[in-house]
Amino acid sequence: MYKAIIDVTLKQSVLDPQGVAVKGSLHSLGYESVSDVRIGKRMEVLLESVTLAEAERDIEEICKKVLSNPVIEDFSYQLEEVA
Amino acid sequence: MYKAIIDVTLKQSVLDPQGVAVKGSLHSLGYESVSDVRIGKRMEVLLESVTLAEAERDIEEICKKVLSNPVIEDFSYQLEEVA
Amino acid sequence: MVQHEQTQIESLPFEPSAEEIKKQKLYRDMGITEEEYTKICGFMERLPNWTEIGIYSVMWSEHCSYKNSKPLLKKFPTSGEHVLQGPGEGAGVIDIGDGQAVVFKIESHNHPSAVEPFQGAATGVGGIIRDVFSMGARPVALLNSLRFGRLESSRVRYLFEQVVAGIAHYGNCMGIPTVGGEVMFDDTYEGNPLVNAMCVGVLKHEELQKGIATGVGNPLIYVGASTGRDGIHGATFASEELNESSEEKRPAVQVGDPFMEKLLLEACLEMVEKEILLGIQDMGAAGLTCSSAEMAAKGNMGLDLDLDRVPQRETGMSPYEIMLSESQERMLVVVEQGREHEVHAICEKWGLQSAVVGQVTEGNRYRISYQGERVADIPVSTLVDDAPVYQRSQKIPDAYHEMQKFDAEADLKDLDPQTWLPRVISSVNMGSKRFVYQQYDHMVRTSTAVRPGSDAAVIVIRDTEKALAMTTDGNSRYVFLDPEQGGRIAVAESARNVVCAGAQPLGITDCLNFGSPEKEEVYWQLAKAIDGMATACRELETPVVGGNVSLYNETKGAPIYPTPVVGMVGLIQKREHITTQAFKADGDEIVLLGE
Amino acid sequence: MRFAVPIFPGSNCDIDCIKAVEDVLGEPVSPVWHQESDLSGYDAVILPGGFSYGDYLRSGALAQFSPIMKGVVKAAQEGKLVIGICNGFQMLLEMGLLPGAMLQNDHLKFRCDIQELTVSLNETPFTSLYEQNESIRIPIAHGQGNYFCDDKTRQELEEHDQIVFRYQGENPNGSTAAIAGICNRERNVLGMMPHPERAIVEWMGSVDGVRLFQSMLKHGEENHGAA
Ligand SMILES: Nc1ncnc2c1ncn2[C@@H]1O[C@H](COP(=O)(O)OP(=O)(O)O)[C@@H](O)[C@H]1O
Repeated sequence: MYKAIIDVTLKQSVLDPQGVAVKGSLHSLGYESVSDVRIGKRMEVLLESVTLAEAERDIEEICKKVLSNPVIEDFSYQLEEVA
Repeated sequence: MYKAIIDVTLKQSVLDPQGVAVKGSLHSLGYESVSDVRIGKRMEVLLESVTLAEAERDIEEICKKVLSNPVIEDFSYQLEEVA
Repeated sequence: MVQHEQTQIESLPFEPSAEEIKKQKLYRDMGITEEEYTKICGFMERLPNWTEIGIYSVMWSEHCSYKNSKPLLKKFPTSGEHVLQGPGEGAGVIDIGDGQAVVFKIESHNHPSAVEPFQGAATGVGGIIRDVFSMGARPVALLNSLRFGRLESSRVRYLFEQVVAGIAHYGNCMGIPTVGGEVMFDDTYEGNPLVNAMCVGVLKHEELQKGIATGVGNPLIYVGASTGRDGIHGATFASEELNESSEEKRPAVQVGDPFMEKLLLEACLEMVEKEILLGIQDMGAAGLTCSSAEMAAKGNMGLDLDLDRVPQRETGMSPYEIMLSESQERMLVVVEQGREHEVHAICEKWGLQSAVVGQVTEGNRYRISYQGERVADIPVSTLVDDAPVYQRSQKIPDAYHEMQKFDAEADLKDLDPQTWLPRVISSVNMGSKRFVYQQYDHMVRTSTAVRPGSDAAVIVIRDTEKALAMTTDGNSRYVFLDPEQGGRIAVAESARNVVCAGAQPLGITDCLNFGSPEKEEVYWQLAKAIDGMATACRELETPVVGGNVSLYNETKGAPIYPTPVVGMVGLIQKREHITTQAFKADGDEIVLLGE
Repeated sequence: MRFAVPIFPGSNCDIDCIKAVEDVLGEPVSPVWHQESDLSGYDAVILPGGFSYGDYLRSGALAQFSPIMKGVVKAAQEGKLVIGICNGFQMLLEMGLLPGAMLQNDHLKFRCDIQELTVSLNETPFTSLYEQNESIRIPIAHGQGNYFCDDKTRQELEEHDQIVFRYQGENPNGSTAAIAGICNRERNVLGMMPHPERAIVEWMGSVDGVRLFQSMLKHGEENHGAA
């Protein structure tokens, strides 16, 4: 079995309204040192693939086609074998 | 400057309906090998703190008080100095 | 008229030079034709630099200039006894008595929704809401009109679900009830879905605002979200056919922030209430460029813009990028010199940024400075009033003659209603749309007297006995079969819906979703549909007080069915006159009216 | 009885709540900007629905840090009536004035409809004018109304009779034990997802929200002088 940890984040040039709002709240709570907040998604996918290569091919495809929209998001992932 | 990468995930005991839905659609797209999907948040916070210890104290507090809700979520973070 | 020296202003070092733009015909990538380029050089009396040509390209795009549709739109009746504002401002305004007026407009966001359905649809809603509150009105309701391919396709299901979720997200968060609309599925929209959103607002006559820059020396103030690199050339994108590379036109899609817009709405309405504003305009399509140039042109004034003062979200943005960005949730306002602080104070209360970014000047120059340098200097009127207008040629499609021969009576005569009626009723186009409107908060503001699911929705106006009925309608199959007749039917259907709610129709707004106007057959469809709609509007005394044109709705070279969508608003004088669709009681008589 | 309706950036049912108090009770009601922190001049607080701070991060989460929440906590401690409706309920959970947390609806979609509810507790200052176990119809409109708490908390809620409203029929969001509204043990703080302010006139589709406001007034009048 393989476990993929996938990060999907908004592209740098795309506005992150959540991040902006959270940063504002942190400032008003007195955390003045916070200079930027960006909020993305972190997904954990378990795959019962037979080989690492298979798992990798699937995850790459899934990230591109389902878990992110390349128009506004970037993704990256780590894949490892698990018990 | 310090950068914290924070993962906030639903506790294992809490059902993740979004993960369930994504798993379902992956199956219907033919990715039968996917046996579990869980969706959480990944946040990036930049801090202009002077010392690592300061940054760490702030991030720990921020995670507990603001970025996660202990009733349903767990958090973890990594902190590093950046240029 | 102030004398003006035509000295060349060069592009910035990292941009193509004016000479290169000319030699390599770089303007063509921005959608400017040879003739248009020549015309621009004539107006400027020199070669335009990178920023300047970019500004012309968006101002002269179909989306901003209506260059292909203007001659046809003239056929619409636009005035009437109760019309306070016809086409030409953010939205149309019609008097409803007692010093109040209703404001409404429909707009498309088709192409962004095709590549990023959730955000594309959401920002479409955001844009139309700004159009209404920039008139000084409190938005009271939202409607929409959606077209997709058939639900058998997983891509279509994804588009459909995400579009609906995006519309719901923006409207729900703003606290404006989404009370009506329509959804249709047909193969013709497979690659090019249609997302049209309509907003209705209410104001007191004295609160009516205009997008105009007046008074030499008055400041132009930027209010709202900061400017980023998103949506550059969105207006041009909307005026092009969708193709494989559309997905890669990344910056043309923005992420909407309804929370920011809610704050912007409240801040702007507070400025209206405190009578601070001389002019206000939303930065929508073509952003800062279009809003500021139109305000100046309407006021017959010039404008000096200082881009260093524009709030920016990203570093190192060029003048071209700042001018063409379509970042959402931004407004431009003009106030009397000396009242800047009143704007700043209101914005501060609502947690919004505001900055003086320019000044109204005498004459006709649209001048932009950046890092202390002048980077553009254009005669204002040439951006707006002198935009090209095309009389396209028309041709009747061959299929039309074929279809005219069709004899409905003969063809349908032998069909057995027992078998066919259930099939018709069970089609997804006829079926309940509860799945959709359950996702829209249609009761917030506690004024919704007729919820989605009846003919027209009804919103009561607080502190009066009055109510407004509203609907969006259009059946593109009819229009495809016979554009003129189809156009008439669209208006008549919306009028029937409004009347069935107990209202007197007041007027319409329309969104014309068509294929490429450069195709003679498509242009003919557009012309005929407008003829038909205009006839019906005259007959029913429902003037067209605003609308939107969305052309180039094609995929792989095939245009969609011609799809005019009509948004109609009607007035109910007394709440007790509100009627709904449902049967009421056992034993009530059923009467069939009409032919 | 003097009502306060705190307004947060992004609140959008504030006016509806104010109108409801005016129209149903005719009692004085004031909007209070979130930057204020003193609510001592009021007898009851209504935390309105909407999307405070855009509902970013978690619904109701960022509002808990507004200055006005000091006043809300104080009012609750003093035994004044505090009701949180929809986003207001989410805030009460985030602040810990009520136990549990809110998750996304299990079907992942926003849901707006007129919903059948059971009044499972009428011995509260908010529900005294309803019958015990009465069926009522009140609109809902939320994307995150899936109330969650662990088994222990749920048992405690049941033991101490804190579940005030339950959804009838199909659960519209997947909430634990079909919970639509709960109160604290003292019963002066109520959180509910449905919107009583949207059910006060016939043309709204239901008038079942009226008695909630009337119950509050009744409580206020009965306790007047005793305080
Ligand atoms: N199909 C149409 N029917 C009537 N009026 C229209 C139509 N399309 C556009 N208009 C009007 O033409 C004007 C175009 O002005 P513009 O400032 O470009 O508006 P927009 O906000 O759509 O960019 C608007 O007032 C609009 O209402």
